Amino acid sequence: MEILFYIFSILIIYSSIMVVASKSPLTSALYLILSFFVLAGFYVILDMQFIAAMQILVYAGAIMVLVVLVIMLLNLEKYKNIKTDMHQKFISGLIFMVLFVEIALFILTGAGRKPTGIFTSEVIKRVGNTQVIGEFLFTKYIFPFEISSILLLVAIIGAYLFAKKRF
Amino acid sequence: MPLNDYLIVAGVLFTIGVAGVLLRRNLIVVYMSLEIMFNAVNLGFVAVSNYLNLVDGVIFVIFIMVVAAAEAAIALGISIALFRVKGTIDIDSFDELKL
Amino acid sequence: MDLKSVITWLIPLFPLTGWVLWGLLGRYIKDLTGHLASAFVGVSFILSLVLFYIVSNSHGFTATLYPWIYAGRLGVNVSAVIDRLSMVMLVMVTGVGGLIHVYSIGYMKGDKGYARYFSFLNLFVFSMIMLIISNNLLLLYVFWEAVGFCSYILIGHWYHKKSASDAAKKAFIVNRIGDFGFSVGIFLLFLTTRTINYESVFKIIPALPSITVTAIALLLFAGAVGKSAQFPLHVWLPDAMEGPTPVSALIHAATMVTAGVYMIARLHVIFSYSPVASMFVLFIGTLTAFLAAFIAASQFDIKRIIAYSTISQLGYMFMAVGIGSYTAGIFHLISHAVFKGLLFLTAGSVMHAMAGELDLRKMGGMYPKMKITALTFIVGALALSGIPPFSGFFSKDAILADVFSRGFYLSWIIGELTALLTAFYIFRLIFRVFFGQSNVDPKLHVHESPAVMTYPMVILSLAAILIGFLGMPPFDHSVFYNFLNVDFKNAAIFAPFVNNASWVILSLISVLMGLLGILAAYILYIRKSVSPERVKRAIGPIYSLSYHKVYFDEIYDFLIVRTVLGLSTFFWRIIDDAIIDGAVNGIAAGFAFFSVKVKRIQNGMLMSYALTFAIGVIALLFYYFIR
Amino acid sequence: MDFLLSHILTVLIFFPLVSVGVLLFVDKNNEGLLRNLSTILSLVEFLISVLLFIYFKPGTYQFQFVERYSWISSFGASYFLGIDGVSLFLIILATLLTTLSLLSSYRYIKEHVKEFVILMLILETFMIGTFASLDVLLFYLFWEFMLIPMYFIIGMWGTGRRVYAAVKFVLYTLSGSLIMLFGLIYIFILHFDQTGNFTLNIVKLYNTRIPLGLQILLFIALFLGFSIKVPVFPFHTWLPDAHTEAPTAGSVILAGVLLKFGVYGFFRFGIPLLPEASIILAPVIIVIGVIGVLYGAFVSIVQKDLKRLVAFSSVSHMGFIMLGLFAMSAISIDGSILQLINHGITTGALFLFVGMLYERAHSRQIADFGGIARKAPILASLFMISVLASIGLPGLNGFIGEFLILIGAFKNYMILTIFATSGVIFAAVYLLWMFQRVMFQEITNPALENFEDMNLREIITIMPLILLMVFIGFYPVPFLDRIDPTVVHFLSQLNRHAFTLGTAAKIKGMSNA
Repeated sequence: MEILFYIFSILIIYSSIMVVASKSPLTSALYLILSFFVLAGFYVILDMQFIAAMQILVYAGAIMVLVVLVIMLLNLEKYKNIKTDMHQKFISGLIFMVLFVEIALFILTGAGRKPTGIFTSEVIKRVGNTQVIGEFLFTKYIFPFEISSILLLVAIIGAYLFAKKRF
Repeated sequence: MPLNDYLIVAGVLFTIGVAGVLLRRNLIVVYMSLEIMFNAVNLGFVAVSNYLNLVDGVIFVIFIMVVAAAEAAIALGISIALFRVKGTIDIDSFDELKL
Repeated sequence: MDLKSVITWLIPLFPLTGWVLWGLLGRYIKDLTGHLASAFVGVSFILSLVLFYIVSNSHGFTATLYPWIYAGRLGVNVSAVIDRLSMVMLVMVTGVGGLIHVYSIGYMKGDKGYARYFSFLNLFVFSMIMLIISNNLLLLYVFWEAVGFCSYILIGHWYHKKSASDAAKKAFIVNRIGDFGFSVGIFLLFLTTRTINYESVFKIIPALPSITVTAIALLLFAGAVGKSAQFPLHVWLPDAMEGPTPVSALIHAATMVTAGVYMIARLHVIFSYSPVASMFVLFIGTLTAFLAAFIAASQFDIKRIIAYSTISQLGYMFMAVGIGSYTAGIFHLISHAVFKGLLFLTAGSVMHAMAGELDLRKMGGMYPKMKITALTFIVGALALSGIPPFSGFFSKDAILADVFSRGFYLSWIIGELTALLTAFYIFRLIFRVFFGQSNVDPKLHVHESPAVMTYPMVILSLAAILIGFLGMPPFDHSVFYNFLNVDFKNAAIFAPFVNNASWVILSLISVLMGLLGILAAYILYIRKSVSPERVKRAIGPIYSLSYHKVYFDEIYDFLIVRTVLGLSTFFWRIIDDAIIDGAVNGIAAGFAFFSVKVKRIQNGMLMSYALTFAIGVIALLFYYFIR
Repeated sequence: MDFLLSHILTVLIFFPLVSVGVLLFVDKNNEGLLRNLSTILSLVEFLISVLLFIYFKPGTYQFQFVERYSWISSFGASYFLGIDGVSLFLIILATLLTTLSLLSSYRYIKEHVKEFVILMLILETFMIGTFASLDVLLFYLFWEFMLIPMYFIIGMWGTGRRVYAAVKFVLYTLSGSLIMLFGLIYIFILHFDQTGNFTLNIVKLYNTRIPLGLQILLFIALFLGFSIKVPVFPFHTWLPDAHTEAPTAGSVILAGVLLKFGVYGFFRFGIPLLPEASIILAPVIIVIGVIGVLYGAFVSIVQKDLKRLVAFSSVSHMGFIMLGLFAMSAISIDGSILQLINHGITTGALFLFVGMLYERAHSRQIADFGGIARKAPILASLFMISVLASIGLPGLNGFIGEFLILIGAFKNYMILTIFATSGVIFAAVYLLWMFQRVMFQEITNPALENFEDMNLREIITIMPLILLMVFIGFYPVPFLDRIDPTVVHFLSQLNRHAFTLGTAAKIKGMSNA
């Protein structure tokens, strides 16, 4: 397990850096897909197979297809040379470092809370990943769930409006 | 694996995402960096949820995915619309918010 | 409610209904309005007579209709006080009012606002009735203003004329100035006595310190000064002659302007417990009586002359109530209502014949063409001049005799001088209108007025002859005195009416003054042995003082109107626009200036926004650590 | 019926919103249906509010029709509604004036009809909500929400410098309200410190004990919020602009209802929360009020624009109301509250008339008018009644209110009351002069030759107000019966709280007056 974790960690960090660093948007997109798959792997080792499946379906499947499609549609390959100036690089780098240090400190100094819930890995395995999530989703979180459907509807209409030729 | 290891990975991912947003001027890449930040947060949620033996964090991840999907549709729609108007997706060329 | 109360409330109900009916239906029933309106007032008159009969054979009473205002410690009912005083007034108002309604049918014929005219004339009668019978100061004040409002509407009846609408506005506002004092008087009264019911007030007044009573009385008197057009608020009444003549007769001679006198008589307890205030009333009355007669002597507008005469006669009434001779004041009020109403009606008849012409200089020699008018006019004039046996003699003489016998000799002398002037100006009017050579525009067809106008004049002139005998001297033994004086029994801090054997001599002096005035007018305008021009030159400045009405309008215009307008403009332009709004807009401009500087941050670059955002996150996390 | 009566305030508050829901389904081009439907729905709302009057028990100061549900329990906010004799009439006034202003807009509002009627109904919800809330948070939310529809009403359908006026209105009132919010929160926290539990229930907050110095500071904070809304003398300059540029319906609601919130705020919050400070600062406020009376009257005299004139006359009238409220005697407060209602009726009617004149002549300048009485006798007569009511002619409503205020205030503030009384003279000057120049004399402006008289719709719009003017003038007892117990209780509370100050004796003297 630990081996898997380290492999995944190195892979996801590498692919994320490549997303940011690649010149070509298409390359970035492909690296992003890779990172999504790796993340799904993380979910599996955290005993959340359902989320892993969702991750691959929604992110790697739906969203990235959309992104790649847009990149193709707009023929963005010819915009490879939108360069970042040094000034910007310097400030971003600085912020990157400071933010990282702060987040790391934040995590390391965070007060350790003890496990409180009843859904240990064993319970989840016994009951079934999907059933546990489904019960929560349709009981305790039913209201946000319904709202999110409205959000999606709005997004569909909004995307349609934006992509239309004339407003 | 201890919780902190997952969180450190999530933190690294998050900062990479931030750096991407700040560094890149290509709108699509900026959007992709945002997705990296989302993913970092998702990872953190699932890890903590696993550690605390709760399911609520996972539910949040689902909602974040919903939002991300909606956001993807809108963001890409806006990109297309902007591209149509400006002929470029260089972020610095979009300064209509200036007063 | 018993029968008496029902009758009491029916009296005002009829004119009130009339107001609503003619106001709503006037345009459909057209010419019938006048007759119906007169009939309504006639019914009120008959009911008043019935009530008069009931009251004169028994005691007065109070009739409550409904509770009106109850707030905190203040409780006011709509209720009526019916006693001999209010009955005398009621009969006079409905009687004279009814006659003037009838007269108006002829006078206002064909007028565009015929229905409106009668509607508001009815409302006026209603308000006047309520003013008379109200049993507390607040209700009195309500109808005090209501009659003022009717007067406003009726003066401005021909509102398309600027002069008429100006006059209406002036009347209302000048009255308001008086009413300002009146209302403060009510406040003070309520503050000290905790009630505004007449009966309760009268019980408490004797116990109050004299300074308070004086203050209350003077403030209330301010209202009377406004309403009864006394100096210095008399300026509205002459202008009010812009209204139709029957209105002048009813409102500005017979009834509304006498409300001030009635109010003092009604509140005689308050006034009689304040010698200072009463002296002041006497002073104002005397001054006004003389001043108005003085101005009247040189005017050329016949209605204005009679208007000044009204002011002057009201001055006499205030002299009477000022010395505590309330019965004499009311008696003069009644007889004045009759003969002054008569004078106005006849003046209206002249106007009617002359197609609205009012200037003395364009008249003359009209006696043969309109005999009824002329004769009734002369009756009225003789009554005004105080020639026996016309009513004015008895009533004015009662006042002057009382003033003399109570020792106010200066007032008496001025009063007698005024009587001389009175006789002079009214006979100057008669001689120049009805006699002498005619200056009438030959195109005008001068004619006698229709019967519907002459009958009221004849009835009033008969009344002007007969009514005086009710106060047959010596006044304190007369029918009227015995009838009415019981209502003033609580007033007695002044000496009662002095039965001075010298009343015969005093009467003779008065009559002599009247005759002298007539003689002077005769010499100047009929015999013409002395030319008026020569007299005018001889008394130069005095004449021009009189001719320009002692410059009151000019002084007020300069002192008050201009000051107020200037101050208003200053407040508006300087304080409001420049200072306050300047400060407000200045703050806004300051923000605008500041934001121009700040808006450079808002450069529209997405990256810089993201950068700021990231720095903010870092700062927040940093704060978390150092906390 | 029982359900309706026990939840009548909720129904009243949300019925307009439901109406908005109905109206949303109407095609925006179907203007006739929109207008008729919105008027009918607001009429239904008005009729429900009349039930309030019918079932209101007079003779008690207790809050009636109380509804209370927990809302945000973590800091004690609740959905707490209830009315007493004061808010009863203000709610009815709001529903009546909304109906009438919708009815009056048939001709005035030609564009964006749907948006207009919807905004009016939303505004109605907020107005009623503000009057009915007994919870500070709920009150404040409704109070601020009111600005939004009003902003759009002025900004979209106004005339001339309407955007300037709208922005000025919102910023002016908002800046005051925020300071007021600060004061209210401070009191809320003080109450927590003293009792250890969070509550926003206004009746409980009344019991907060606050040291005098702090009270005065807090009172100034609250004063700024409320007095801008009133408006009190130096803070009044938004009013003429907003009134002048707003459409008729906006002016009617603004003058008729929105101005009442300031005084209502003092009555419900300012004075009972901070009794000692109110008593100490009362003379100052009365001076300001009297200055407002005279100042508003003076400035009105020289106005050239009809709406500005009426607006400045509002400043004058609101000065009277402030005088009455802070004179703190039962009679004067009764008068103030009654005058609030009267001012809503009278000034509302005046604005309706100015609107009618504007619709016909397309001008508000006094100089452009003259001689209208002959062309439009009905308009002239009814306008005259409203003008006279505003002047305070006895027999009409304005007199009762002014008289009660002045007679009540006379004891403690004799000289100031006399000054205020003289404002009555100036009211006659500016209003009658205006009336003369508009209605009387000959027609000089050729544009007025075809001036139409009022049509049936306009008569129906104006008649309820005219009838109320006469009714209150002659029979104010049904109103005073309901106001008086509330006011007496208000004063007795003030008295109870004022012991610490040693001013109890003073208050006692006041309440006797």
